[in-house]
Amino acid sequence: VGLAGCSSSGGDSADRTEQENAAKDGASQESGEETEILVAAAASLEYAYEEELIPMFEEQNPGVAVKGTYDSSGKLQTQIEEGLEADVFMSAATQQMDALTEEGFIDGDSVKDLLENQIVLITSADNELGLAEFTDITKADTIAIGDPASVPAGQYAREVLTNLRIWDEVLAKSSLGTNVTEVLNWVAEGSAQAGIVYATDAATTDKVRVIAQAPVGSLAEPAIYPAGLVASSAHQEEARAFLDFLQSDEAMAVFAEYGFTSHADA
Amino acid sequence: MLRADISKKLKNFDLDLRFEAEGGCLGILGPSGCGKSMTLKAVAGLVRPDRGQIRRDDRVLFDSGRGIDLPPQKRKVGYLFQHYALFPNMTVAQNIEAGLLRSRQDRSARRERVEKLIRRFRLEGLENQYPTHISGGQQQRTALARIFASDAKCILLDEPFSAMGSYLREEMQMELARMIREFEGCMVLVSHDRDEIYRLCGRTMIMEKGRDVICDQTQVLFDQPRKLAAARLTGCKNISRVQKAGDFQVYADDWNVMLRTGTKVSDTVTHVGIRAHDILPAARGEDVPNRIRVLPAEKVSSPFEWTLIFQNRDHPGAGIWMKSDRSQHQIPDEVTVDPSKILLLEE
Amino acid sequence: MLRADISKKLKNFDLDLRFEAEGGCLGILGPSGCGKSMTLKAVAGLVRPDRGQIRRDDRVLFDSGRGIDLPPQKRKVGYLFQHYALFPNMTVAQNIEAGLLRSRQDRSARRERVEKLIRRFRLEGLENQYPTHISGGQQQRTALARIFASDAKCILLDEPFSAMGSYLREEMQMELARMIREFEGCMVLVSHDRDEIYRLCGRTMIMEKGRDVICDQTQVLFDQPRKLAAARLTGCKNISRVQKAGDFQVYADDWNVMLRTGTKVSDTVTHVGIRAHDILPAARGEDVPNRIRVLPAEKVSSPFEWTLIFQNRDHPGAGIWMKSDRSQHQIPDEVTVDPSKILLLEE
Amino acid sequence: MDLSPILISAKTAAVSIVFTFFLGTGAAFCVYRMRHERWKILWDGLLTLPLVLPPTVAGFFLLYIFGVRRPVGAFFLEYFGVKIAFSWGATVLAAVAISFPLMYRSARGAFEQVDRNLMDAGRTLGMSEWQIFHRVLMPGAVQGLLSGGILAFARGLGEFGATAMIAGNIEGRTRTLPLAVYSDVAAGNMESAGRYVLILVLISFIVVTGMGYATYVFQRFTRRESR
Amino acid sequence: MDLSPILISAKTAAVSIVFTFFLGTGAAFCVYRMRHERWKILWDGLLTLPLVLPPTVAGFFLLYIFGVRRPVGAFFLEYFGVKIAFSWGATVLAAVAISFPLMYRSARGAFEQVDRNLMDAGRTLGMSEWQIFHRVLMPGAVQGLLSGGILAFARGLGEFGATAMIAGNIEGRTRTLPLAVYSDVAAGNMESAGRYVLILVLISFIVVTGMGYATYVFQRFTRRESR
Ligand SMILES: Nc1ncnc2c1ncn2[C@@H]1O[C@H](COP(=O)(O)OP(=O)(O)OP(=O)(O)O)[C@@H](O)[C@H]1O
Ligand SMILES: Nc1ncnc2c1ncn2[C@@H]1O[C@H](COP(=O)(O)OP(=O)(O)OP(=O)(O)O)[C@@H](O)[C@H]1O
Ligand code: MOO
Ligand SMILES: [Mg+2]
Ligand SMILES: [Mg+2]
Repeated sequence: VGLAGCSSSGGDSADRTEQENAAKDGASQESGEETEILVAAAASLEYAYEEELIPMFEEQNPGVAVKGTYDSSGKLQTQIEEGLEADVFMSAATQQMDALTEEGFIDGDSVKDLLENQIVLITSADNELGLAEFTDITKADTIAIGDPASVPAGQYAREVLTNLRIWDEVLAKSSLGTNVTEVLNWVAEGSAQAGIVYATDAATTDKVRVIAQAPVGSLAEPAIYPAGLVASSAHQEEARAFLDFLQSDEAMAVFAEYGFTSHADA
Repeated sequence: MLRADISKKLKNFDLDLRFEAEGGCLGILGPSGCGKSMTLKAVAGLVRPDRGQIRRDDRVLFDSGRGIDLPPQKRKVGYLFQHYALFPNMTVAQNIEAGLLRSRQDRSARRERVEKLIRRFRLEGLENQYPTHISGGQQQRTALARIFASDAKCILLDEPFSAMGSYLREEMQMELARMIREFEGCMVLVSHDRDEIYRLCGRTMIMEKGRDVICDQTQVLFDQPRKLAAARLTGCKNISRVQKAGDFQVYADDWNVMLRTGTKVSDTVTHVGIRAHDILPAARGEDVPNRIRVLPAEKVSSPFEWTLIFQNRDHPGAGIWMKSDRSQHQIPDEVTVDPSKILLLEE
Repeated sequence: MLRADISKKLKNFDLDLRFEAEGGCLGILGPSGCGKSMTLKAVAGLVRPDRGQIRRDDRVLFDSGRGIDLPPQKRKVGYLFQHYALFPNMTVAQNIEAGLLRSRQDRSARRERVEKLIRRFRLEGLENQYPTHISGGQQQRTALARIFASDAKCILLDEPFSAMGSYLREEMQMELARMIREFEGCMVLVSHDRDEIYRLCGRTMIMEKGRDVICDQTQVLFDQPRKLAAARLTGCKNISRVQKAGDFQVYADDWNVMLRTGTKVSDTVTHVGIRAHDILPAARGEDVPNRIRVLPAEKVSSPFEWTLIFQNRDHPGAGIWMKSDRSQHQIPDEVTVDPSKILLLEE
Repeated sequence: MDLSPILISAKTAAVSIVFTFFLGTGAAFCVYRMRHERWKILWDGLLTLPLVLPPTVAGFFLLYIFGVRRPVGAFFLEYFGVKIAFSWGATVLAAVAISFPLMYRSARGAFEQVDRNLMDAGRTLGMSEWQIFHRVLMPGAVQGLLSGGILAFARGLGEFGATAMIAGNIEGRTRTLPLAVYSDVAAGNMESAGRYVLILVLISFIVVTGMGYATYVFQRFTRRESR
Repeated sequence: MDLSPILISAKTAAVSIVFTFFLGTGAAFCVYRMRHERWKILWDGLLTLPLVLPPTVAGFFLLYIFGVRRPVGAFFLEYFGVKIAFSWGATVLAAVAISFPLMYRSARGAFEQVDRNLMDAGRTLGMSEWQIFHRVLMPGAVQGLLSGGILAFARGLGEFGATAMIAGNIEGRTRTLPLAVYSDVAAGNMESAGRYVLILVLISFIVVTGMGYATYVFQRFTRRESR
């Protein structure tokens, strides 16, 4: 089964996988055993996955259990390199996915750029600095951004700010978070006056206010969430089914609910 | 003057005693674990009795009825601990100075006082030594100097010599005797060593399992212990349960002999005691009372003393100890005891 | 038979001595910290001498020259520690059994052996007690039983009585004396208590600062110490530096008196000693040698003994100790010493 | 509320304390037996070092040692067929690595204060070194060892950084309580996080005070009478 | 290589160990002085608890207490004009909070083994409780306190999770060595990370063995002669 074949509608593929499962793993299903696949996903995806997508998929595919492990994409990359037996990997940036593909850990043909996320400037809900647009970030005394060395949101923030020619100025008063949660909490608690995160992160709490999106053109490429199959996966069929499910309309609707936009739409 | 009447529940038994010490030194003699240290600690304010009263001169130190319980700092009661409890991180001089911290004197006055005490207790040259680097005797003197520095009105000594060999002990006792004579307040000395008590204390209290068995002038107590515990603790080696056999006669169960006594045997007498020094060899044929034929004995000698242990030849039973001067070298076949030397004891 | 010739560098001084023990019990008498415990530990294999040789019977336990150094487990040398070193987490029976673990006997054989030892050392009824809950004497018996269980061919006793009051000590010494008589191997007893050594040991070695000062039959040593250290340690209270004043005459610097001696004074004599018991009151006018007029004295009494300390009235100097029987009650004005009782000592 | 983190954490803490205890005690014993004070001090320094590494970084190092492609990891996989990284075993590995120094130092102190005369007594009685170890030294050090065990247990129970790195954060498999707490706190689910924290704290509190009480009872039983 | 993390870490470790030492010792003293064994065990349990919280989670709690919008943080800001979060002080705060239990437990043990007779002796000599504390108890416990101080120091030097949360990661201000190491390791700059780790380990090693040596010398000086 080629990758192209999988790009049909999610419902279809889900059905087909279900049938295949029933056929192949009949024996194990009777004895009550389930096939288990592991999805390694960027931390920002955890809630969409755990609360909606995984239960939805499991309901449609009896006999398949999905486990998730969530962390910063960079850490997950290292972990996959060191033998994490994930079946599906979904990164918050193309960089990690490209690296893994190059090293042969990811089946390059399976990689799909699924989602897009927006880079936004936030302040805490009650901040009175009067920021209005993205470049106003320089007005803040302390700024929170992800560490560009390991946090994808930080890499995008650096790109945006570099293009806006204020990177050095911002870096000088920045605290570099080791993950997005840290950045978000710093802003929410007022430790930092402003910060740069994904729109989806900003949506998880009402303690921060979104000031502006990254200006059009400040990013050479949008912030893309690619997903792909891990080459060494022992459950290729089920993993592929999950990957297909992620592309289905209902899955996309869920992602949208959590603030993501479909890459295809953008 | 010190007067105490206290009771306190302990793990194995209850402490429940009263005593009085007036000038001089009161000895408390008792076996290991009978509550001697506890008693002193109660007086010093380091443990709290459950009930009772403690007064020093005209100050009430503790009174459970009136809810008075002075902290140790205010009792002016010095306590010489069983192993001196010198502060190991302080030099001799600093240890002594610790006793002066209560009086808010300035440094130079304190230093002068310390120097005086160092001279008085003959610790010259050791001022800057740490306690672990001086001998047992020097440690004791340091501990005493520290107590004197603290201006105590009453001094409690808890087995002051238990940590030294006989080599040092005698010298130290002499020294303490001098100190006791010079000290105006009252002193209490606790020990399980009768010699110590005998040498140093005018009055003695015998303790057993938390209770005061008897209290009297030391001399009287050693001569006429009256109580079984007192006889044992004052070093009487030969003790036997007896049955009254007449007004001046008892049968000693442990040795299987009939003994004549010097004093009238009252009905409360349960034991007799005979000091090892009071057992004398009986010359053959001589007519003496309380003659006992004995079996060949174990023999041990110390530099100026001989100890023999024998059994009744006719009815072997418990051992009978005899001690005598080195000058005598014959092991006797028969021994005798003067009836007046037979101690009548109550349980 | 035990023969040792060892030397080892210590912190303050060097250990460097040789001795031999053959049957019976060898006493080692020395002041605190002179290296007594070190010596025993070297024999037991617990510390390693820098140089020397140690043999037990015909086995070489240690020989620095030949590179032999048996581990303590193989030496069959029992060691009674200063505070017994009973295992606090084991009962009396388990402690004794610990000495049997070497011999690969089965459980029931071991248990039988333990029971035998418990009876032999009169520990019946205490089998399941922990060491902290039994008396000092019982602890000692347990420690000894443990050593006997281990089938030691030679037993080293390190101040076996230092932890008990005089109340217990005498009984314990008697018991040990019996044990020594029954034991076939050789024994070494270390102490700083002369009475102990005197009572228990046939031969005695005097130690000072890591060296063997003198070694002889105990009786001889106590009668004629010959060395200053030996005199001091055997309990001679009166010691003075002297200057030779004639073949039978010395001048005692510390007391400022001229003394006649019983034996000829050799040139190596530096001190004299007089035992306190050898100082006798001199009747007025009586013609005795070595008469000293004395100043009013300090007086201390113990149950069967009197101690007086006085000074030379004519030329006050160091104190002179005199001990006498309780029967005598007069403080003398003059005292005398028989010339034969004057001990000539070398430094 | 998902109960699996509780089970996983309990299992991890229970198993890891066993390893930590024996490894820490063993290391402490080896150092204790060394002859020269200098070596002891040096090893003390070395074995305390893991404490100074941030757990996450320690986790990286562990991953570089036990990853399936790394020598040690590959060895285990090949000869024992066990994959260490990202399995439940890895949570144990992380907890052991991080809490080891605490156990080590406590055990060292505990051994140091056992009366050496007791051990010498054992030797003269012919007891083998092993008998001396488990019949004399261990019982004498038991209090200090327990106290160290408590410290190590608590630290292991709360271990997060290294665990996340080498074991991952896989629900039902390697997500321990601390990871669950972290996830919830990060998502702002303070209520659920609070519940997890409460359980974490409760387990630890029960174990710590329970051990404290046991030690107290034990002490009363064998303590030398106060003189 | 950027040297500022070294300086910051050194300063933080040096200052925080002072606070940890006094707070841990103080808390241990208070518990030590309690009359009832039950209370002691309870407090022991409570004060050991912070150890069981993953540092990052502890960091959250600190942030919720000392954040500028939270009561304590606001109080400090208003009355003292100090902003705690994101300041260098916060690195100290985090290190103190995380290493406190180690210091506390060591100090408790150290106090417990001081001969109570010495303190009673002080009392009968009329020394005030304060004099007894600093002239008798403290010197008697000094070895245990030093050993606890070493543990706490090492733990504080390596503290990462809570520090990042409350102090942030601002270069030249709050970026400590562990943060720098993490950043490099996460980015795969293993060489630079290695250098930082080396420095971290070196500082800790020098301090730990230095203290070990000092304790050894001290011991030789005051130890009771072996009998
Ligand atoms: N804190 C305590 N609470 C309850 N009982 C105690 C306490 N401390 C000691 N005891 C018990 O009190 C009894 C008396 O102890 P104490 O120390 O007064 O004996 P002692 O006569 O001084 O003995 P020794 O001659 O051995 O010094 C002992 O049986 C002991 O077990
Ligand atoms: N491990 C050691 N290394 C070097 N010197 C030591 C060592 N242990 C003890 N010493 C020193 O060796 C000397 C002799 O000690 P030892 O214990 O043998 O004395 P002792 O004669 O048994 O004294 P005591 O009568 O007090 O038991 C002491 O001065 C002591 O300071
Ligand atoms: O210091 Mo950590 O990496 O949060 O356990
Ligand atoms: Mg006592
Ligand atoms: Mg010794």
